[in-house]
Amino acid sequence: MSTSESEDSTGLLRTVLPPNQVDRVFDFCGENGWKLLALGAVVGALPPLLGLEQGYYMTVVSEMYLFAILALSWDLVGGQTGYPSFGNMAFFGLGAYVTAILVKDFAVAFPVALIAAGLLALLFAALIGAVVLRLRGHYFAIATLGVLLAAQQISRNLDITGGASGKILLQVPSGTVFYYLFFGVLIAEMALIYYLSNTRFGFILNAIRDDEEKATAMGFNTTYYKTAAWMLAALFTGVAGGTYSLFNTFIDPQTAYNGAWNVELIAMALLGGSGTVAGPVIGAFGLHTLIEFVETAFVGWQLVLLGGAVIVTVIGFPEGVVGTLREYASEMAYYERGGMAAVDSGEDTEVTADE
Amino acid sequence: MAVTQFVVNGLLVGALFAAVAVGFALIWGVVDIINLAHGEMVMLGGYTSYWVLSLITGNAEGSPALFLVTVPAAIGVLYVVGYALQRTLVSRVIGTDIFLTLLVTFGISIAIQQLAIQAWSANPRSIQVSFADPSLVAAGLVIPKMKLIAFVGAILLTVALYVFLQRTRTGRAIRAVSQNPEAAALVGIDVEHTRAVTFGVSSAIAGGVGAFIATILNIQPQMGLIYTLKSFVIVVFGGVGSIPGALVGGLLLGSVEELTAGFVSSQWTLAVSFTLLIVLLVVKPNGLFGEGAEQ
Amino acid sequence: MSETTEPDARTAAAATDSDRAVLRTDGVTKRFGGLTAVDDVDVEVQKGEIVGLIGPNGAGKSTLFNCITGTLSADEGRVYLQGQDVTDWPEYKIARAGLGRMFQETRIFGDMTVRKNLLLAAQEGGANVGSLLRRPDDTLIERTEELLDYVDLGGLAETRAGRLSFGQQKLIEFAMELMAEPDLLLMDEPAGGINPSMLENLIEYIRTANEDEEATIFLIEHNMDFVMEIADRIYVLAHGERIAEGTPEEIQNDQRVLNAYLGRE
Amino acid sequence: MADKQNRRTFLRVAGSTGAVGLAGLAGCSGGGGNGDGESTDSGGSTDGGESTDGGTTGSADSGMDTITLGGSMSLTGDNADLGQLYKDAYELTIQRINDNGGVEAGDGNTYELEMILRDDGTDASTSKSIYQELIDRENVDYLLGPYSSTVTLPASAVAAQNQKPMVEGGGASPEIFAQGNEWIFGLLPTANKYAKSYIDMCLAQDETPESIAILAEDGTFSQSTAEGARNKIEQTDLELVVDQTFPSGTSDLSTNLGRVRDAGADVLLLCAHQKHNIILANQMESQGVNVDAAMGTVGSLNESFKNEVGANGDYIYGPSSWAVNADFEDPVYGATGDFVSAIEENYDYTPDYHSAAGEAVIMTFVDAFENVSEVTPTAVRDHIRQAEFSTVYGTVSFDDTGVINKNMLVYQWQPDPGLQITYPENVAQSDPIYPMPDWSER
Repeated sequence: MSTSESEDSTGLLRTVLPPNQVDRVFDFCGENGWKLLALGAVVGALPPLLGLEQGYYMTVVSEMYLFAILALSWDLVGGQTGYPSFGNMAFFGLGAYVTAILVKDFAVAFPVALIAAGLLALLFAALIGAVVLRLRGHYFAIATLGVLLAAQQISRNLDITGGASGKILLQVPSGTVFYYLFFGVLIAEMALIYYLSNTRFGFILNAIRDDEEKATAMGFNTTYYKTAAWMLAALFTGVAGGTYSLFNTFIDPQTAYNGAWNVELIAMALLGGSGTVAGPVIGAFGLHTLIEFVETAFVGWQLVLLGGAVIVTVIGFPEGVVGTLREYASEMAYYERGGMAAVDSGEDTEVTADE
Repeated sequence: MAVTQFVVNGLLVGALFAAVAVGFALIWGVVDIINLAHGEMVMLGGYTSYWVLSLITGNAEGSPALFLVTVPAAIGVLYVVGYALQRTLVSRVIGTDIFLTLLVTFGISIAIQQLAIQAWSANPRSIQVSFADPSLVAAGLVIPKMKLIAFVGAILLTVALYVFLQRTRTGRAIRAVSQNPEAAALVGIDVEHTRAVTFGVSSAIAGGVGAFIATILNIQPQMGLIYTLKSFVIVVFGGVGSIPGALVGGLLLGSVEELTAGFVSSQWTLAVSFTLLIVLLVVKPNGLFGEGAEQ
Repeated sequence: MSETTEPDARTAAAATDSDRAVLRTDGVTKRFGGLTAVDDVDVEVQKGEIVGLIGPNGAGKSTLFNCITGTLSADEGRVYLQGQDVTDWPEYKIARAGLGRMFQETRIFGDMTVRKNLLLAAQEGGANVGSLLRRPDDTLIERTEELLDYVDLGGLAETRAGRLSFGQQKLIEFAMELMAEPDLLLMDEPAGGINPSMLENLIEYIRTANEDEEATIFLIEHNMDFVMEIADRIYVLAHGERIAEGTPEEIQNDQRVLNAYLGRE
Repeated sequence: MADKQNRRTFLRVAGSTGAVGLAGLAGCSGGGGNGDGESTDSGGSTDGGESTDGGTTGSADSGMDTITLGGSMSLTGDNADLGQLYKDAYELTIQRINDNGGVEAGDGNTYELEMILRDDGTDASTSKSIYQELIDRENVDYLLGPYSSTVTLPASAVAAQNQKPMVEGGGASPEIFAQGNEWIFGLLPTANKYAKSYIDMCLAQDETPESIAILAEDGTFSQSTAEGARNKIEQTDLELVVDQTFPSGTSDLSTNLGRVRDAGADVLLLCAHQKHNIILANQMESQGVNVDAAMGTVGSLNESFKNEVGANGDYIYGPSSWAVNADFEDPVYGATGDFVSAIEENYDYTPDYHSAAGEAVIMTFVDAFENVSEVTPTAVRDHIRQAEFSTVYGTVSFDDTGVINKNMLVYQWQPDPGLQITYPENVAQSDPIYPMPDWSER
């Protein structure tokens, strides 16, 4: 499998960036997670105070936060629990429509509408989850996609959602409000998921991903935990959708239930490193920047390039940035700490034997 | 309009959906990959036929016989495309997490789609097949001749695939790989090659169907997604890896959609098929004809 | 056949007291289509015992286990755990009631660290939301260290469990069960697929756990040396039926058992 | 979380690393490319918004000041072909103006026009962020509208929020103009007028039709067209025998056409875009639907439509806000005929109303620049509201909501001379062939 060339290059990599150094960085991050998060919260809150004005750049950054929220929510179920959903945007759309309808047709205050959006998304997730979370793998992926498409079609056919025209919302708060709203939700979500990932609740989600039958055999009612994770993801996604409807000043079936975005989210979580807290956020920031850039620079070719980029990254770095680094770091640690029978192949060294 | 006419309309297009889905189901069953680029194979097949016909007649119009000559061309070209895609890209993610495979095939799907737009523009196109009298009218039913030809063509392609899998050496190798790749390798089957052949054959059939679709409906670079989605639904109806299941599933889906369009409104066809999909997934996850569940 | 064949003194006394049995099955039957995989089987495991379950391939051993754990639901008969009828309970609830299980193919959570695997296994606090949402406390973490040291895997707490060798994984799975402190532990072929020196260790660990921690164990095993050495009592299944029960010594001399293994009717 | 430094540098760094990888990719996949990339780069090359000029009026190298017009357009996606018509018309007109010495504005300066046109792939969200970016990063003050109502609607909201005038020739849904938005001006008659002339025409025939069928796509524009048609039908004696909505993704209209056939409708109206018009033409034949007249609202008049459907497209009607043989005065081209020949010469196709509307979009801005004492967005907007001037497209003036005062003409594909204006009578080139012959008689 591994050619001599690739061994050379890993050799070089080892000199430039020794695994134990990387490991040390991970340890540092692990020990100081809360401090880093707090630092991030402060740094992220600064730009508008330091003169980032409303407009294009603020919009781009706000959208980065938005995608980070969505990717992180996807990852809670897709990466942490092992249920890759192709229908997360259904919660987004629901939240967006609920907010838009409440604000525009019922003159409800924006914050109240936003809470309602989150809660309805949560409720919807509970109902849908009872059905689709009984499925696994490809079937789950398809069923969730089905939910998304059915939701889209229904909003297209109803009067209350404005049919195919959707809803226009011209009276909206300023860009700075949205900046902080998206950012606040993101930080809250990161904090919550980071916290959960160190509790037994978080462990159970990971256990469901790794081996759901074993988790059941250990006494965990997995339906209960995965539904809880799914609802939590829906809550954040719904709130993000609600915020987006006003941020975007309009909402229509195609925007609200955007299947392409759903794939983008997955790509983001994956590229950053799924099953981690930082990974999806890093992935969202990186990929969104790339998309913004490609959109303005390669007119007509942007989607070809995007398709190519997705293929290359998935084949080249299936573990994502964080996952690849972590694997690299722990490679060394394993030997140091008394691992045995390990074979160095320069890749994912799995030390298992068949019966 | 009569129920029978709705059902006839549904069966006529349903056979095309079925033939597309059969290949989709085969890849799913043998390579364990959901090929999100499967609809693009239909699109490429349609364009191949369109361009070959244009080359012959100058304007993508022709007699039924002339059109039928282009179908093997579409089949051949798409076999090569499918084989190459599997060999170069898809093979690299086999056996990894499912969302990796989904993302790779999705990437292929948008790349092909966008390249097609660059090459041929987003204009919808269609092949004009000339008949003296375009439709048969019998017992109050209207049956367009070209749709009938497409129907028969799609059924033939499906049956041909079935026979290929049951009777030929390569077909048996494909089934062996589908059941147990390790064991297949032990008995001397080139698993990688066999998987690529599976991809090629599946794409070829989709390509052949694409040619028919170009005559009775139309073709467009972005048409693929809807066929991929329909294939999903059909495979769920019929069960993974079951060719008779996919055939019945396709005919069923076509009928359900047309009945919905006829009695309710075509606005609701999508919502109805996907609701049905979810219900079926939960109630009968192995499809109406699927084999027993594996753990 | 085995080095230590002396019968355990406790066995005879405990076997009679069925009300205090940790596990008792009463006429459990499971059919798959026309095939009866488990046919009217009664077994009983007393507190502190190590009981073996043997039989030729296809005898219905794993099916019986699955009926006990609730993975499969028995067509007929009842299953009692600590005197409670758990026959119709869902699998997770039976597990929570004190039934632990180690799988034949060894199942741990490969993408989690060894420590997380163990912390997850701790049943303390159960599934109540408050404890699940709190970080694991220090006593639990100390306990994981203790158990890892016990199975000689002390340095590997932070390693991804999937990176360990098969034998190490088996030990982790065992440590996880000790962490859970189940009333009864079902082990499906614990000796399968591990090397002889590791087997020695495993026997040692199981025995210590049984003696020091009073672990009650019910195990399926093909390795006769192993089961004869470790079990207090043994049940023998063939064609889904219980054909013999007794101490290792009795079983070794039982003609029906020999017939079953040799394929004689 | 690590870097919250200047987003701009961050963007650029990330962008350039991305570009290296992507350039490699492009090398692999770019084999089939055509020269198209070159002409679209008017936007792409103006990278980074580096320019420090305070507004749209900056110094160009020639010493002449420039005014930048910016917009997004459907250059890829479903409507790419129509988008191209606008793009060509914009480019040619701007080039002509600059070649003639630029715009002599009311403030005494002469300006050269510059255009930034980006691709939105007919995606509303993309389009919206493009406008935001053009305004903030490229300092564009004057906006060219996108194509299609769904995209125009949100884009017009950006214009209003940023108080920049937007003139568009590609969005005709009345919703766009019903928002009380004072910054949007539309050059197409609103969708509800699309079917009006057609129905009037049918009613003016000797064999007066008694029933009508509507098949409408479920998009904003098509739904508005259908709504307009329903309102119109209510004022007549026509009976609405079929009224069906179908999803955009549908590519089979058999069942709906079967309904039309069985209901015996005299007149058929398809409110949809080109794709469905092609299906309509083909399936009317195969389903044996014989009506007296059939019209497709958008994309039924282009040559590409006729190429795809061949003889099946004969007798089909389509509405247009403009006639290729009209004769209106125009300050840049001279007259309509000159515009037509200029487009034919440069781009090898005959322009249709999209092209002419595109020309008028540019001319609306030019007219305003020439007539304001100070070139600012507000002054330009105020002037456009009360302007009245002539272009190749016809006389341009807007009502209170910002929509042009114009009615639709009706064209018909006739077997012999080809596309002919058939209504209203004062401009008609020939009489409509009504009723159209049954399929069996062709």
